Amino acid sequence: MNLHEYQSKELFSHYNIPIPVGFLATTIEQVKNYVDKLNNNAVIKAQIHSGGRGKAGGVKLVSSIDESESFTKSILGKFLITPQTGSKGIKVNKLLVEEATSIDREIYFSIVIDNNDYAPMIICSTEGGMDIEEVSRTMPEKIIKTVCSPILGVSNYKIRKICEELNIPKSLIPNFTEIVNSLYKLFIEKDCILVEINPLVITKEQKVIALDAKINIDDDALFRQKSLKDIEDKSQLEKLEIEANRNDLSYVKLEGGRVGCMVNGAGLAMATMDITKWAGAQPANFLDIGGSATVEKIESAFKIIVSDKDVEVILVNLFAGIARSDVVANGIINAAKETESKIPLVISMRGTNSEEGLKLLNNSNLDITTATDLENAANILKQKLSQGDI
Amino acid sequence: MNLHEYQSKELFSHYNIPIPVGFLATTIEQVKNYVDKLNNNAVIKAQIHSGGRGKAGGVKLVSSIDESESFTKSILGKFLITPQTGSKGIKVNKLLVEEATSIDREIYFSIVIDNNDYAPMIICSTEGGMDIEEVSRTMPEKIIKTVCSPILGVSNYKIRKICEELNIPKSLIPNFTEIVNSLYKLFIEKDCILVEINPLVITKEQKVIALDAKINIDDDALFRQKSLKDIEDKSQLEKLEIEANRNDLSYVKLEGGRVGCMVNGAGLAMATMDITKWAGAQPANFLDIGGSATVEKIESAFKIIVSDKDVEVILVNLFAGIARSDVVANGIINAAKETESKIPLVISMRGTNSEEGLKLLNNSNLDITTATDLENAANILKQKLSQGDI
Amino acid sequence: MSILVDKNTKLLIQGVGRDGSFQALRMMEYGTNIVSAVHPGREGSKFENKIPYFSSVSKAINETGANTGIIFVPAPFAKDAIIEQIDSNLELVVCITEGVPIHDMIEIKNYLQTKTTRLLGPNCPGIITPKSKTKVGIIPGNIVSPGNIGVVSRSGTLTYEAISQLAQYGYGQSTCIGIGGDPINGTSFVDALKLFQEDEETEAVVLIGEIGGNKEQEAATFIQNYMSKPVIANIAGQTAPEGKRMGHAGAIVTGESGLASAKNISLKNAGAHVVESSAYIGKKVKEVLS
Amino acid sequence: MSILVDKNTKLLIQGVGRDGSFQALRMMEYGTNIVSAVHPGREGSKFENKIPYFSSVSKAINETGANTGIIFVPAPFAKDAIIEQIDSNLELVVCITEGVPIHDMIEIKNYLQTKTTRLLGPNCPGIITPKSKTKVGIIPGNIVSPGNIGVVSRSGTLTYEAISQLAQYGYGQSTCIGIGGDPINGTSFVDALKLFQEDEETEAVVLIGEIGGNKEQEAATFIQNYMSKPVIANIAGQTAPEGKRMGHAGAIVTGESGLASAKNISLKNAGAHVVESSAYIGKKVKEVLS
Repeated sequence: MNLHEYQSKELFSHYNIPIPVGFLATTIEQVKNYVDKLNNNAVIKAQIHSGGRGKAGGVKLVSSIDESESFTKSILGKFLITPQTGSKGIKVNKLLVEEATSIDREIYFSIVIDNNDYAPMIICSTEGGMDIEEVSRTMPEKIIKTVCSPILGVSNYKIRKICEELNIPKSLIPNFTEIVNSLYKLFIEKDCILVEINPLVITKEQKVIALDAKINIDDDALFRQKSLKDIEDKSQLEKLEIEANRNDLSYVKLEGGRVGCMVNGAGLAMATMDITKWAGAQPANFLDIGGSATVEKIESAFKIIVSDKDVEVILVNLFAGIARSDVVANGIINAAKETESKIPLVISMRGTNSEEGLKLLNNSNLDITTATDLENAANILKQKLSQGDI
Repeated sequence: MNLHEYQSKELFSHYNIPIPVGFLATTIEQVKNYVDKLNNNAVIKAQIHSGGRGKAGGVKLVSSIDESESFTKSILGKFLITPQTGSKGIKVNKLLVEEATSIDREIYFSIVIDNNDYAPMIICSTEGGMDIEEVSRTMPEKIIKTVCSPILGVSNYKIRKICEELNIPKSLIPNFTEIVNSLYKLFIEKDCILVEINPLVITKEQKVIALDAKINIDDDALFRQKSLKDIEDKSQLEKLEIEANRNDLSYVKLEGGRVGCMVNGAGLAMATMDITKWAGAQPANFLDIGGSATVEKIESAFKIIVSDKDVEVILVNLFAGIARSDVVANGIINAAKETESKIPLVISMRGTNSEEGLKLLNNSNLDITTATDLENAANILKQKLSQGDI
Repeated sequence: MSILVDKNTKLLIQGVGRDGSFQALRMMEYGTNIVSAVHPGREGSKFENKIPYFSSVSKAINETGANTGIIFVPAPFAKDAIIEQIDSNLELVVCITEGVPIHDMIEIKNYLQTKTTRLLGPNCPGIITPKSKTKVGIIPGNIVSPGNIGVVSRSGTLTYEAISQLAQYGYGQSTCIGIGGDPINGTSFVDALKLFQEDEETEAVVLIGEIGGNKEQEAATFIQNYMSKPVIANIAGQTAPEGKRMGHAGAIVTGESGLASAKNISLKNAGAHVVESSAYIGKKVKEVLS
Repeated sequence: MSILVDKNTKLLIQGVGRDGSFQALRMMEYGTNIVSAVHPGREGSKFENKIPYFSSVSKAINETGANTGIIFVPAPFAKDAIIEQIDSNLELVVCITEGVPIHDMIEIKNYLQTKTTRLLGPNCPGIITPKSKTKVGIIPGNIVSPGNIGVVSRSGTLTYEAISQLAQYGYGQSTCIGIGGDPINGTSFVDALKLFQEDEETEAVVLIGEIGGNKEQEAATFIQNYMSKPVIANIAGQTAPEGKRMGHAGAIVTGESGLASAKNISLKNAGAHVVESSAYIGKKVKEVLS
């Protein structure tokens, strides 16, 4: 789950990590009011779940009320398109109005999870304020990676080394050390998979301030991060994604496809995508029903797929382990009848209780072609495509 | 460092561990006022650094203002002698006045450090409110030991097992679990070497409450537990102990002895005690100057020893490693001159810079007999004793 | 022989809710020797009038001599169950539960380093040895058959796919092991390959990877240095758009290694037989072994 | 041969304040090969115009090939220095510092279980091997001499006492090792006995224990099961009044095992030669070896 910049900064504040003075605005009047408060020297930042906002025109330094008004008019309530949003863009509902900062140096700082060492890893660089992937490609020697210890946290000697490599002025080392420790604490306590500050700046007044903030929480841990779960901004998700999340399904919309795919398991989903593409078709979406599944869950999954207007054929690829084929079959049949869907189905159903499941499907009077396996399913799809059935 | 019961309970309160309503009193008027507030149904408890207060008459259940007044008069400002205090007892300066609790069951609960597993260990028993060492001797099967993990803390399954063994009513398990987790957190965060609740009670109203509280903090960690260091009750220590603590010396007063002992290292201290006793003498005290030592520290050590009126001869047993014999010699000479002490010295001085040290001592005109080693020192002592020199 | 589970396996099952009890029955039907069950509040009674319930793992082991554990408890309680089983020194612990928080897995992995138990999973289909009719997990028993192919996979359902393709070409399996799809888990490809290399009954290994991480590259290094048996490898997600989960900083950690193309190259260079389409795994095995 | 340190020891010293620099000079005088020093803010300069300073342990190792570390930094910073040295994979880390918080040692011990470094101390006098003139610690060099007695002790100053008594009776030492007096430390009696048992130059071992804990009992078990060489043992604190530090609950953990009498009995039963008075350690060695 992604947090907005303003939400991340609120968390920073709780952990005593310095941030610029700022206010959240949802109307032009508020923006103007805050810019006035900040002596007409402010930065206005669109709050959407995407990087690359700056280049896309989502961040603006303003030095007058008029300027703030015209910028706000141009962006608030509009869809902002960045390299990460897709062609539709994401709607800007909130703006963060912050005091402008006089920057001396920009540092990149983040904490991620290092799967190889089973530990949090600090990544930092003297090249802050830039696209860090770009830095990693062109100046790999400028990327400093520090593996932490889940037993010990961030040892002080590691922070000393980071300070040395980032060339932090001696007078700021205690301050910087505190920020690193606080960020680490936040990372652990809030079940983060990413905490990123780009840039972390040293101001001309020699203060260390988190100018940006990006936090990503482990979805699997939201059960114990209720306060964060509650602030999730659902307006940033597609309607169908929200519906899927609510039913504990994993839904991914893909652009330009015609095949709606219902599968169980991420690996099989990917294999299904590979096969579909090689058959000459494009998936319109992916709905992974996961392991354990109830009839209700399958019904909801089916309804989500048929709500996608791009879907012309539905490919169900089920290999049941913990899931039960009969349950899945019942869910599909119920939902197809309820929605009166006429979309043809290609279904491969194997594994636990698959005989019962196939029997149910074959007796259902729905437009179903059953496939024996992955290869067969691909061939049926290919055939339907070439026959112009879909 | 020991905390008083009322201080321990204050800490408990910060960690949301339930304690009885109570007030700290230092005057009779306060006690009467609080007993009135508590509807004449209160327990008054002497706040001294010692166990066994109950049996020694330091705890009293009162049901009227008069009763509280007469008990307070009998104890406040007086010395309370318990099996743990020595014959002088400890002065009672503070009384804790608490609401009386209707007890259904008494449980013993503590966390200590298990040196073998390098981990905190929870010790508990259904036999609360009793001397736990007695329980351990007579009913060892009633002692439940649970080793925690420094990596994981107290795993929930361990708490479930404890609840089962203590037969905690099902409705109280969530409550009890929270208390265990809070106590563990306190134990870790406050650098405790002991947290003990005896008894932890289940009241007739089915609440879990810490009726008593004992906390012992690692002296070596006080540098980072400043708030606790600040509340240390120095009135509970001997004057000379305070002086020693202030100079980072380890001082132990022993009753009935005549030999003041200055040594470096706990092992050598114990060996010196063994030798002294076997020579027929009794140590009056022990002053371990530890590893690194400055002239000032040695001066202060010497002054502490000669302030002890029981001391008739001083035995210095130094085997210098990180300490330097010349530094120790200079400290002794300076302090002896300054205090004009006439107490004879038996000095064994070996190790780092011992030649320089012995030279300084021999040129000092003090009443010094130098010994070549431990055995020799013991023989000199024996000789002096038999000659009636001391 | 086989790896990790066989006729000596005495299984303890923890978490006997809807999925756990359903799968316990499937395991028993298949032939697995389930000796005890751990589920809160059921001590004294028996699962299916046969398998005694206990309130704790240690009690269950003391009473029934279980040497292997399987976990079906919900994700919020999975860490505690895993730790309880590890602390009880079971030889093998299989965690089927999906959705275990990654910070929990960090703690578990670090804790495991001080212990002797092997953990398989979480978020995995478990393990099955057809010859001894032992299944610890949820791999459907009717799709496997005794034979000499070892199967190891990050993906549950793709494992079944691979097994069913092997059947089409007449190949049975020595042991099939699903290591689970989470970024941090108990048993790695390398661990499984090591066991298969040492296992007399395994003639060749099918390895099914996925995009993301660099565990397939680690497997490649092991194959190159230590495997004498043929390895047929398939990476799912050849056509997948780049994942977003870890964001940009995450991509720096693994760099390009997460791409299917990078994994294919590593595996090819290590001497593995790479099959690009998941539909032709069985066919490729036939080709390699003929 | 000797144990842990010898002529191949290349020492890094961390914390070169008043005590550290004084002891560094003593070590150099004795013959120890100190190759680098780590002290904040001194990088670029040299200790005694000879030994280069570095800002971090890893740099010091990279530049000078140190394989052993010694720590003199003040107690509040000792944990960090120990971890830094462990993380740099030094073979042996000796921590002289006293007063390290016990909770720090808990973390360090658990961390060590996942690492290969051996820690000696904290609160210990270190180690000295007279034959190769190598001293890593603060044991006075002028009291030891080459020979065949191994010395291991919990107490710093009592170690010196024992060595000096050995000298009186004409015995030199293979290696003397002070494991430190703290309840939780890096190297135990058992670890040291194991090394002495395997060391060709060690003929007999002097073990000096103290009241408290049960490490001497663990040593006794090891002596009984694995030691063929004679062990002469002395426990300090025979006449000490019972300690109070851990209070009552603490006493339950160790029970009676902390008493000198209990330790003496265990050691005697294990076949060790127990000498009750610390003044007669040398005499006892003579008696045993004659």
